[in-house]
Amino acid sequence: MQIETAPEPFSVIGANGDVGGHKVTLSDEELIQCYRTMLTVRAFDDVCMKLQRSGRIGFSVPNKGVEACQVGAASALRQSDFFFPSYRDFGMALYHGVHPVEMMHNMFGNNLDAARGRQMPVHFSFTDPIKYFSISSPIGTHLPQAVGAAYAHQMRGEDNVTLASFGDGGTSSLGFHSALNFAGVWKSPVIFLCQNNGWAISCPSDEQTASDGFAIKGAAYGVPGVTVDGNDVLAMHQAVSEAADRARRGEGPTLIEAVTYRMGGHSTSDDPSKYVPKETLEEWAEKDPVKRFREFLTVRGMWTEELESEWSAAAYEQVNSGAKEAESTEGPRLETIFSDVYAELPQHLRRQGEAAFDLAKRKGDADAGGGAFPL
Amino acid sequence: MQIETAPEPFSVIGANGDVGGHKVTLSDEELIQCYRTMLTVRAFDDVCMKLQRSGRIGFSVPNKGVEACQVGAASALRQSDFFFPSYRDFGMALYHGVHPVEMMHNMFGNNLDAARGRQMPVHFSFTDPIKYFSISSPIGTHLPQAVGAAYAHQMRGEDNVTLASFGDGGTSSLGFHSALNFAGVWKSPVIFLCQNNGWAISCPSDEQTASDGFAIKGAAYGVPGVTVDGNDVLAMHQAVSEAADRARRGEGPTLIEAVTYRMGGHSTSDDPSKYVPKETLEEWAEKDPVKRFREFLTVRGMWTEELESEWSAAAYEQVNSGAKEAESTEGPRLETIFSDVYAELPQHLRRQGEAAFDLAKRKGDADAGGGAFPL
Amino acid sequence: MPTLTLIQAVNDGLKVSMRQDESVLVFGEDVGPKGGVFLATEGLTAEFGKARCFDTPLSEDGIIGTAIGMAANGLRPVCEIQFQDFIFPAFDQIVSEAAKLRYRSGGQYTAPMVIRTPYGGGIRGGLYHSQSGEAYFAHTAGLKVVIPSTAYDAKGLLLAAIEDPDPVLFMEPKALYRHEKGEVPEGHYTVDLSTLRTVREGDNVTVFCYGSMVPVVEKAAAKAAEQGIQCEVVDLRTLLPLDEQGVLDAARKTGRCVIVHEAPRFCGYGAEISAMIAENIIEYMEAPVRRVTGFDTPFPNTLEHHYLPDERRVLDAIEEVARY
Amino acid sequence: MPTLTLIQAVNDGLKVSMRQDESVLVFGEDVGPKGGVFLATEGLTAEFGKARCFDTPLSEDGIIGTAIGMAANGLRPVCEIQFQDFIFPAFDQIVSEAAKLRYRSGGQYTAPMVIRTPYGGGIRGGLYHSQSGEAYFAHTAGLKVVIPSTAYDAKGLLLAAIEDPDPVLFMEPKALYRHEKGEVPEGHYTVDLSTLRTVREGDNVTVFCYGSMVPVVEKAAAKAAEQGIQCEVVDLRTLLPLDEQGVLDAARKTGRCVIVHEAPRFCGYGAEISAMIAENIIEYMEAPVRRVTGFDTPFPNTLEHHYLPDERRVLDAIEEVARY
Ligand SMILES: Cc1ncc(C[n+]2csc(CCOP(=O)(O)OP(=O)(O)O)c2C)c(N)n1
Ligand SMILES: Cc1ncc(C[n+]2csc(CCOP(=O)(O)OP(=O)(O)O)c2C)c(N)n1
Ligand SMILES: [Mg+2]
Ligand SMILES: [Mg+2]
Repeated sequence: MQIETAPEPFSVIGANGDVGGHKVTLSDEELIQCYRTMLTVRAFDDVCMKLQRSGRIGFSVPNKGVEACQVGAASALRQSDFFFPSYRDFGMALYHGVHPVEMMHNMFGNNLDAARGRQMPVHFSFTDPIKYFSISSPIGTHLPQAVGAAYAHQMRGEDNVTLASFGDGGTSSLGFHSALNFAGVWKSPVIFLCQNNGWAISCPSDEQTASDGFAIKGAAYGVPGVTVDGNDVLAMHQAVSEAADRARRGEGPTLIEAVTYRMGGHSTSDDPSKYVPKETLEEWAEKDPVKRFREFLTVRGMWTEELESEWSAAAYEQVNSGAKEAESTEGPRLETIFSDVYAELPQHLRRQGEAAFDLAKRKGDADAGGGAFPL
Repeated sequence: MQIETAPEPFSVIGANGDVGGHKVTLSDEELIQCYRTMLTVRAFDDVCMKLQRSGRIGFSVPNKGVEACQVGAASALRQSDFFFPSYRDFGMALYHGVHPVEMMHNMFGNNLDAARGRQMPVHFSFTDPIKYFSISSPIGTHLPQAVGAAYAHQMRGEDNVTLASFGDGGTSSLGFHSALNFAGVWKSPVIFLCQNNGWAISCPSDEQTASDGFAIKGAAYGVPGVTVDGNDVLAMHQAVSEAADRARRGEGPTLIEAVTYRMGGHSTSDDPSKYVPKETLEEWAEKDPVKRFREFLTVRGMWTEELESEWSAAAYEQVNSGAKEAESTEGPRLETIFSDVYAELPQHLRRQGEAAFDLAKRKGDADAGGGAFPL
Repeated sequence: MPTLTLIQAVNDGLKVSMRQDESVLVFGEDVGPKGGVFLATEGLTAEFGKARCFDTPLSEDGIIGTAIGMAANGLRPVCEIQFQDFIFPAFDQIVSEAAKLRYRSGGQYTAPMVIRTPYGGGIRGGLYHSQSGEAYFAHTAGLKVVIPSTAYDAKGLLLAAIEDPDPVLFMEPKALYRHEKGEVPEGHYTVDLSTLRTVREGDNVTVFCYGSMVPVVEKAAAKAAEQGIQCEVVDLRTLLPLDEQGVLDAARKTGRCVIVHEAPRFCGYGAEISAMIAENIIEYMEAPVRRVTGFDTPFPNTLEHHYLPDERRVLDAIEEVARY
Repeated sequence: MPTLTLIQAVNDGLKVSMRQDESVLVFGEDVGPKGGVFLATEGLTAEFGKARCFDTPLSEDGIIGTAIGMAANGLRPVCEIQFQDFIFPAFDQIVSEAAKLRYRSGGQYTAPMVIRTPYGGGIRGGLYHSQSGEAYFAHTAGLKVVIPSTAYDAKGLLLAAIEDPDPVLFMEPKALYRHEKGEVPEGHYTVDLSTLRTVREGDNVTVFCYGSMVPVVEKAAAKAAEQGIQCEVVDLRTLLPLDEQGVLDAARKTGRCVIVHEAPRFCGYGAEISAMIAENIIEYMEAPVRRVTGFDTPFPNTLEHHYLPDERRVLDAIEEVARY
């Protein structure tokens, strides 16, 4: 085998929105859906940052700058496919029709959150309209799980694919190694999407590994690797489409490195000014994925200032009303500490729950509600 | 970067013992030392198998077929270098002057074993005349440790290198991934020696990974990879010498895949006839590393039947007398269960040790010796 | 009814399960053509094909990580970790992932799966082929921990574990693989998880044990009976979730308790049983609650017979609490 | 003497150690220029250079694995695991390797190293930024487990840990990082490992605690005193090897014991303390031995205030055993 990493990441949208000889396979409707989803990601991100700064939610993870990776990838997949996202993948859910209010329930950790507020914000879990696997904080653990889920598809003869999304830092995790190795041997229908956004918190991607980029890591597992311009939504769409086609044809997994940049801090707890060089940030601001896509749409005659205002207002309206609704939704009840540990409540958890319930009532705590321990 | 795996493993000794244009850098004395060490490995292996079959030791690990990897590698390194061996590396210790009796103390798990019989057989540990790191059963854990040891050499400005030896199966371990990644980033003076002997117990190496051989895995970490004929002791010597030179010059780690074959079972607990194809075994018997080296020596006029008998008899004599001595050495004393858990014996272990001691004496057990608990 | 060894019962349980539910599959290192290093999976690849019983690369993280994904996507994986000592590379997948998936997704995603693994000493395996790590897992909410001690229970508990909606760590006492034999019904049956087994009834001393220590305790109890000390011997079988009420009832019955396991004492599983007693029924105790356990050291090889609790050590403790 | 927060004391301890011993080095994720996510390592790269304080790739296995090799080859690594929740990928390196190296090599190779890691709840970190995993490690022979609760102890114990010949897991109560302040001597001093700290003396009830629970217990004890219940409050500080005699003496002093930790109860560290009492001095106990702990569930986010033992829960237990 002979491996070459592309000297330049694969891209479709060129200077001034031109696609050169590339064919655009998305319909106009889909193109608009991509763009509007990117705007919604941006609105969601922006609103969450403000909610966090004003103390109304505890935490968020900036998604600014990586919208094209998320949305381009999602647009290449079907609702019956299985997503194993990272915490920085708002757009994958939004593209496929998860309503911002559902995500806001999680951001506020209320009782309508799938996880009943047990997880930190940005740790979503959805089953409808897409299988968007419950996000976990430990880096890389979901990667072999994605391979396992794909095995179930293979065994049942379904042609669904599994998308596993992770960061440059994630490639150093144990899960990356076992997942790619198993997927290579099993020829798993999995797309490994490495979003190289320049940083793992404060560790720059070139101190994360000495390899020549991240796509080349596929060679260690017999998994083809491709490098894609992650700020180009159409390039992302095409790369993921091709990988999905290969996977559905039974030809196995692909590793995609999407080269992009994290335009905010790692999270709301992080101060990136301590380590991110200002010039690099400015350079990447020029390459903004929304702007890039807008240029393309403009060339196509699909974008105007008026449309932008309308779409943006609609996005903010959806997100803000979602936030409002989530904020006014009641918090999780005390019994949610004890439920869902097992399918059935065991003896010892019943006793602990009853004791907690009695104490909360004695303290006049509203979380306990009235009556007896309901489990 | 452009990566190519050698279409054919690098080899030196050709048909009929000819080295073609290759230069032999080992002195005649060293060549003989290599050969005699290989004979000693074979004798040690043979004797251990017999000791196990007759129930005098509990376990062994066949080393037959992989002698050239061990000895070729060891011959390229200095006594001040640091070895992180696997359980199938008898020859590395023997080449550098560890006496068979020292190894036999471990095989018998007696009181002169460095580990006082706490470990299973073949889990050696030596500090003199070489640093041969204590072998552990979990696969791959020693690899990041080797990188850490190398960091200490770097930090102190010493030009020692570290050799980390492991199998084809070991490349799937977590330790492999973290070790190569850290070594790539740190430019560690480490030689990663992957002995691809065809099997990880019953898993053939081509089901271990879908990559095109094992050397290519280095590409994932920016670590150059080379493929070497592992049954050719001179090729092994040269590859490891070059890697060591690079490392000493501060140019970082190398991954060497040594292509060889395990000519016995995985261990004395394994029945390879259930899964190893007979034809493959016969093919590899033809490529026997001792025979191969012998042909080279013969061409050089350094080998005769008489010398062989003499050397072989000496090897057996050393090994057999070592076994005899080890077998008649007393077993570990009861207190060795409690010592070396910590540098100092804590309260609770003193109490447990005293109780165990009292019980053993009550039962008339000799392991306790006389008197009070001596710790 | 056929008489099977404990390991044959495991093998039979796997076959019964795979025959009746095609979503059940078995994988791990060397479980395919070789049939596993202890032959627990012998014949499975031949009967069910390579898609349902196969070898994996050498990565416990990969084995358990992929099993979680399979389970979350409708399969019922039963994976094997060759020795419990080698489960630690997958500790993160077990503790952070399998155990917490239902909780963190509000039941949207779950991990109904079984991890089978041989544990314990007695085969001269030294530090890394002898450990008893049950306490690491029993401290992990969301996980179930099951340890059989008879052939009958091995099959019945294994089938119950495979059918359970939650992840189960199924630890098999390798010392009993071939030494423990018993009648095992053909076909399908289950033994309920979280139920105790009373091995022997008695009014003087209650002995709690599980897995490999059960036969040791039985022998000690028989010796104790010769001296007129009647032991209630309880095999815990499911360590998590434990039938705590059953444990307390059995402890209260005699007011004199001994707990036996081969794992190290400090923060071992026995501590929980003892603490439970001290917390709930201390007023019924007529003697110290004694633990007979492995020492707080790594597991030694040559001297494993001193390390492992034997009949003598158990009997000493029984006599001591009986006479207290 | 300067007044420092607990985290400043940690930072100071690292600096003092690195100044006096050039074999000490600090590494982990984001510990370099960023100074760690909690700023424990702030200023170290600037003062000691990149070779002695640096960031690593995202691999806990790599961090701890390389630390073992450094330690075995003459360095004194002090590595950081960003949150204790993320230590599990390195569980194998800790349990199989660091803890067993001295034993398995008869002392030929050893691993004198420190693993620092913040643990526990109170910062709204949910499932994976809040866990208290001490019991997993305290069950591991060969390891030392240390948890400070004051700024003074944080520095003194850390220096002792770095100078210790064995591997030490140093768990820092992140809830106290900025809330706990105290006078901390400049320069070098140590607090001996395996010694207890009597936080408060009293004759009625003994309360054992450590880390983040110490201030909670102190407040509850103050409230109890208002009712005439005098508590002996003991901060365990070193969980392994524990000063068992000291624990038993303190327990016997009052005959009424409460154990408090935020980790889950089942097989938690408190079980060992309780079992030790039930095994050795049950005849002195005048009340059940009560545990006040986190629940046997994963760690919830929104409701963490219910999960964490608070003053009220501790006081309830104190009152109950006092009045028993
Ligand atoms: C196993 C583990 N170690 C450490 C952390 C702490 N941590 C959270 S995110 C992160 C960096 C991840 O970087 P990358 O994979 O590039 O993803 P990005 O945040 O850039 O999207 C780290 C170190 C973690 N969550 N899990
Ligand atoms: C982490 C771990 N998992 C499983 C095992 C059981 N085991 C021992 S050796 C071995 C195969 C190793 O194969 P390879 O690395 O190729 O080395 P070889 O035995 O061929 O020299 C396995 C699976 C182990 N020792 N450690
Ligand atoms: Mg990143
Ligand atoms: Mg091999």
